[in-house]
Amino acid sequence: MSDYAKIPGYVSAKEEHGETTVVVDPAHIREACTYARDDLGFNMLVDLVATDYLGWAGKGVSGYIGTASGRDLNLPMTQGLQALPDVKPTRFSISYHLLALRQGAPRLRLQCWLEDGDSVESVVPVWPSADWLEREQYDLMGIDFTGHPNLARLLLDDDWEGHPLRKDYPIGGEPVRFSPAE
Amino acid sequence: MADRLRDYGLQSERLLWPTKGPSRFEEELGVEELEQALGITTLEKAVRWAQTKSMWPDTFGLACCAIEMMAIVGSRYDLARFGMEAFRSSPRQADLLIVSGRVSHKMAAPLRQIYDQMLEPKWVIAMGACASSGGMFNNYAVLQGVDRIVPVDIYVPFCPPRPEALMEGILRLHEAHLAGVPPAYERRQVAT
Amino acid sequence: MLSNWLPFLIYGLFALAIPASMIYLSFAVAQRPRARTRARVIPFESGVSKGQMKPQRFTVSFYLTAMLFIVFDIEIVFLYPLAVQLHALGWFGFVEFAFFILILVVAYVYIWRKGALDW
Amino acid sequence: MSTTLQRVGRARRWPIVGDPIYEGSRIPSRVPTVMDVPPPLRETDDILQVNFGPNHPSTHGVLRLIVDLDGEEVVGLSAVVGYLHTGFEKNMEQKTWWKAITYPERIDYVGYQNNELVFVLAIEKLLAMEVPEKATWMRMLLCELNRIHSHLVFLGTSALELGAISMFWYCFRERETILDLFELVAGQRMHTRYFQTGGIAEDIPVGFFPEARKFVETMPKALDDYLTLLDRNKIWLERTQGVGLLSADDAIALGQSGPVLRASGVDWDLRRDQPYLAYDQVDFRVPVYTGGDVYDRYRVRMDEMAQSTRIVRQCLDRLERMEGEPWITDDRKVVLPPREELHTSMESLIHHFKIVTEGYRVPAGEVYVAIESPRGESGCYVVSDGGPRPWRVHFRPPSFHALQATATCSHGALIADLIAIVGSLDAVMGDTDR
Repeated sequence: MSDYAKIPGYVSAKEEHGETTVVVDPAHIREACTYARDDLGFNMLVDLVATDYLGWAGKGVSGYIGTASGRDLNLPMTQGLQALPDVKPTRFSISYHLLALRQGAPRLRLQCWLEDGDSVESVVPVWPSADWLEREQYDLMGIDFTGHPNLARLLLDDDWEGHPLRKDYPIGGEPVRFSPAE
Repeated sequence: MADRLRDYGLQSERLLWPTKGPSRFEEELGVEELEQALGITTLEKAVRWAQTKSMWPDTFGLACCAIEMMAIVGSRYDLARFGMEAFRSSPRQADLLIVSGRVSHKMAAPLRQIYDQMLEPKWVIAMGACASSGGMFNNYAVLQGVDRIVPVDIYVPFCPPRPEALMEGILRLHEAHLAGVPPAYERRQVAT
Repeated sequence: MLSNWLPFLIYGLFALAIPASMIYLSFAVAQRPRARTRARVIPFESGVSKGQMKPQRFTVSFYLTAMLFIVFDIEIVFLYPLAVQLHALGWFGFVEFAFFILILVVAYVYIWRKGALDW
Repeated sequence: MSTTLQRVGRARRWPIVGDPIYEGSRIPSRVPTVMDVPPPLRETDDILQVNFGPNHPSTHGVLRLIVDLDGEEVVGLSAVVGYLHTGFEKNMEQKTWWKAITYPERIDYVGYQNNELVFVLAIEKLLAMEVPEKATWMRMLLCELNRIHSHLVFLGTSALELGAISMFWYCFRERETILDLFELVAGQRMHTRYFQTGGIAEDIPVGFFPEARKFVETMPKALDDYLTLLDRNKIWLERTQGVGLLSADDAIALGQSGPVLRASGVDWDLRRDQPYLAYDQVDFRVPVYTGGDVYDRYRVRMDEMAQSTRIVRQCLDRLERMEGEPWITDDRKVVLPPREELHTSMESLIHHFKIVTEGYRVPAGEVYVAIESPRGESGCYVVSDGGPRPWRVHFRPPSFHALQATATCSHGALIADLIAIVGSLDAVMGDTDR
């Protein structure tokens, strides 16, 4: 835990379920990743995930939000939560899961928090495996990665508008008969 | 004209059932014993017989159903017994398009193009719940059922269908074609 | 004299009749598509073909490989008449042909060292 | 023709083309997953662009490769994916935890037990729940059977594409026996949905152990059949050795894992280096080869099949001694109470009602769990807000990263080698497109 404090752009760190999460300032993400790769020895970027926290534990209700003929914001999907989860600083979080290929398989999660419309530096020069990962998060979540060699839609059609994995994007598909969503 | 197979007098007889007597549609369509005794038949019936005996499927494997579709070519559920073991990869040489798996919107256009490039008479089997109705993926990415873009002859349920289920679907198709039921693009005017 | 050619004539007629009937049947029994025939014209490119492929030059190596095949295939074709008459020709035929094969082996080694065989 | 004349036979050296752009790796092109046509060739118009498209017999599903050919040689390549994007993660956010367990199997539909396991392990990690030993060993047994099943499908199809057609029928004969075991245990051949949060759904059926013993006896003999068929087959060796070279640091830089990584000489296997379930109490060998070509990936998977059979045998020995032990935890908040208990106790009726209607609740938090699936490290990142529905689920698919290496692997490959390379990467498109 101690040497994680020397990561450039270090904000805070937490240890939960046996995993260390280091929150990093989005502006210094590339230096942090280069530091993690060269000095801390995390030579493989295993996964890169963006999460949308819109309506997180709002009104003590859990679960999926969605509007535009999708789920209704005010219709609680479940009963109230026993314990309100901690409030998230901003709407989006990007988690970089790193793995060091050495004894004990140490893993680290670098997390940076963004508002909608913010952009973050691409880490493709640090780990080439980030190429498709970032394209997928741009495609499904709408996070802009500056400096990415060719940031384009990966999984969806090129003429698809909107980013489906956002919480305010309706689930789509067709209303099922005899269900409240009809 | 949303006519149903029943209007063609096709009862759901099972061909796989060996002890079954002559199936209902042969009696209903009035096949005289003389014709059967002498083995004379109309040219159209002979052509239909030839078409069902070597209906070549197109390898259109999409998702999990494709793995089960591969299994019916294996030695246990051998499809060669029905003259269908040659899985053609180009639509020009294929008669039967087995849509095995979930069709995403990005794959819809290639699917439609391959269907158009197949030569008549052609049939479509929607294999599995995802191809028949979008299955458990009622969301933005999956086409809710292949019959929105391609006229489908046979829907095979389950997820994924057992090889026996797919073979029964194929045999029903043979049975229907032998009985004179025209392929789907003639019965249903869905974007022939 | 003509009579002993009759079997060949019948054989030729059969050889002609079978493909002709197949071609005729494929037109007689075929079902014409009524609509959406544009897809029939464009080439099959795994489902994503945009239209006619623009004509393109092929590299010379295809041509080279074809030529090499012809050279060595004809060499084998010449072996057949030799094999049939080998007993009659005896040693003369064998030496004659060995010389023929030798020339082609020299050509083969040259091509092989020049690297024209691997792509 | 002139450019290819001085090539040194089949065994080519590592694809070091120009100065490596990414330090420590030899990935030459600016965009790691794209091989762009070298400038001198670009102007000449004898570059033929071919669509190795979504409906192609040898792309193992709906992968599309846009290939630029100079004659037979591949000079440019870029993979297009997304033709099987099914929106799993959006759907799972809608379902309760119980229902969401059915989805992961359809993601990697060839190694489906492992995918289901990774999601169930993530939920259990969030719940900090103890799983009975019998369930742990049974999960391990089924996952190893699934690994053999997945490698058999790989071997059958990729040998079929390289012309060894009879391999397909041999491999699918063994695959049928494995599917019989799955059917005996869970009632369904594929997508068995046999793992439950807290253990396994049902107890192990009576006839399972003798059947599994029979399989464990026949599998080594079957493996010898495959080896005699393929290993000294000149055509197979000629088409796989020295083809699709991937160096160790390229594999790490591109995030490879599993057989592709181990074939490039990196000795890394999550079952041994980060043991989950009961892999630390089972002894098996991790095959590592340093060739980094298609042939070594094939040999890694063949050895893994043999090792998995050894693990299955050890699991069977252990499980047969665990007769009558509980196969699921009795934490009533998460696991349905047994049927007869509902008639007597009021609490289990309330628990049953709560679990069935709203679903059990998973405490808030985020967790990332990774296991060794047949294709490599398959991970699952789950975020829960304390409610009965997952807030965010993301799967780390090994095939997604395997396809990123197609461009680097097919340097100087011929069009026929491309089929061998794509086959050896063993990418499942459902896994890639999610």
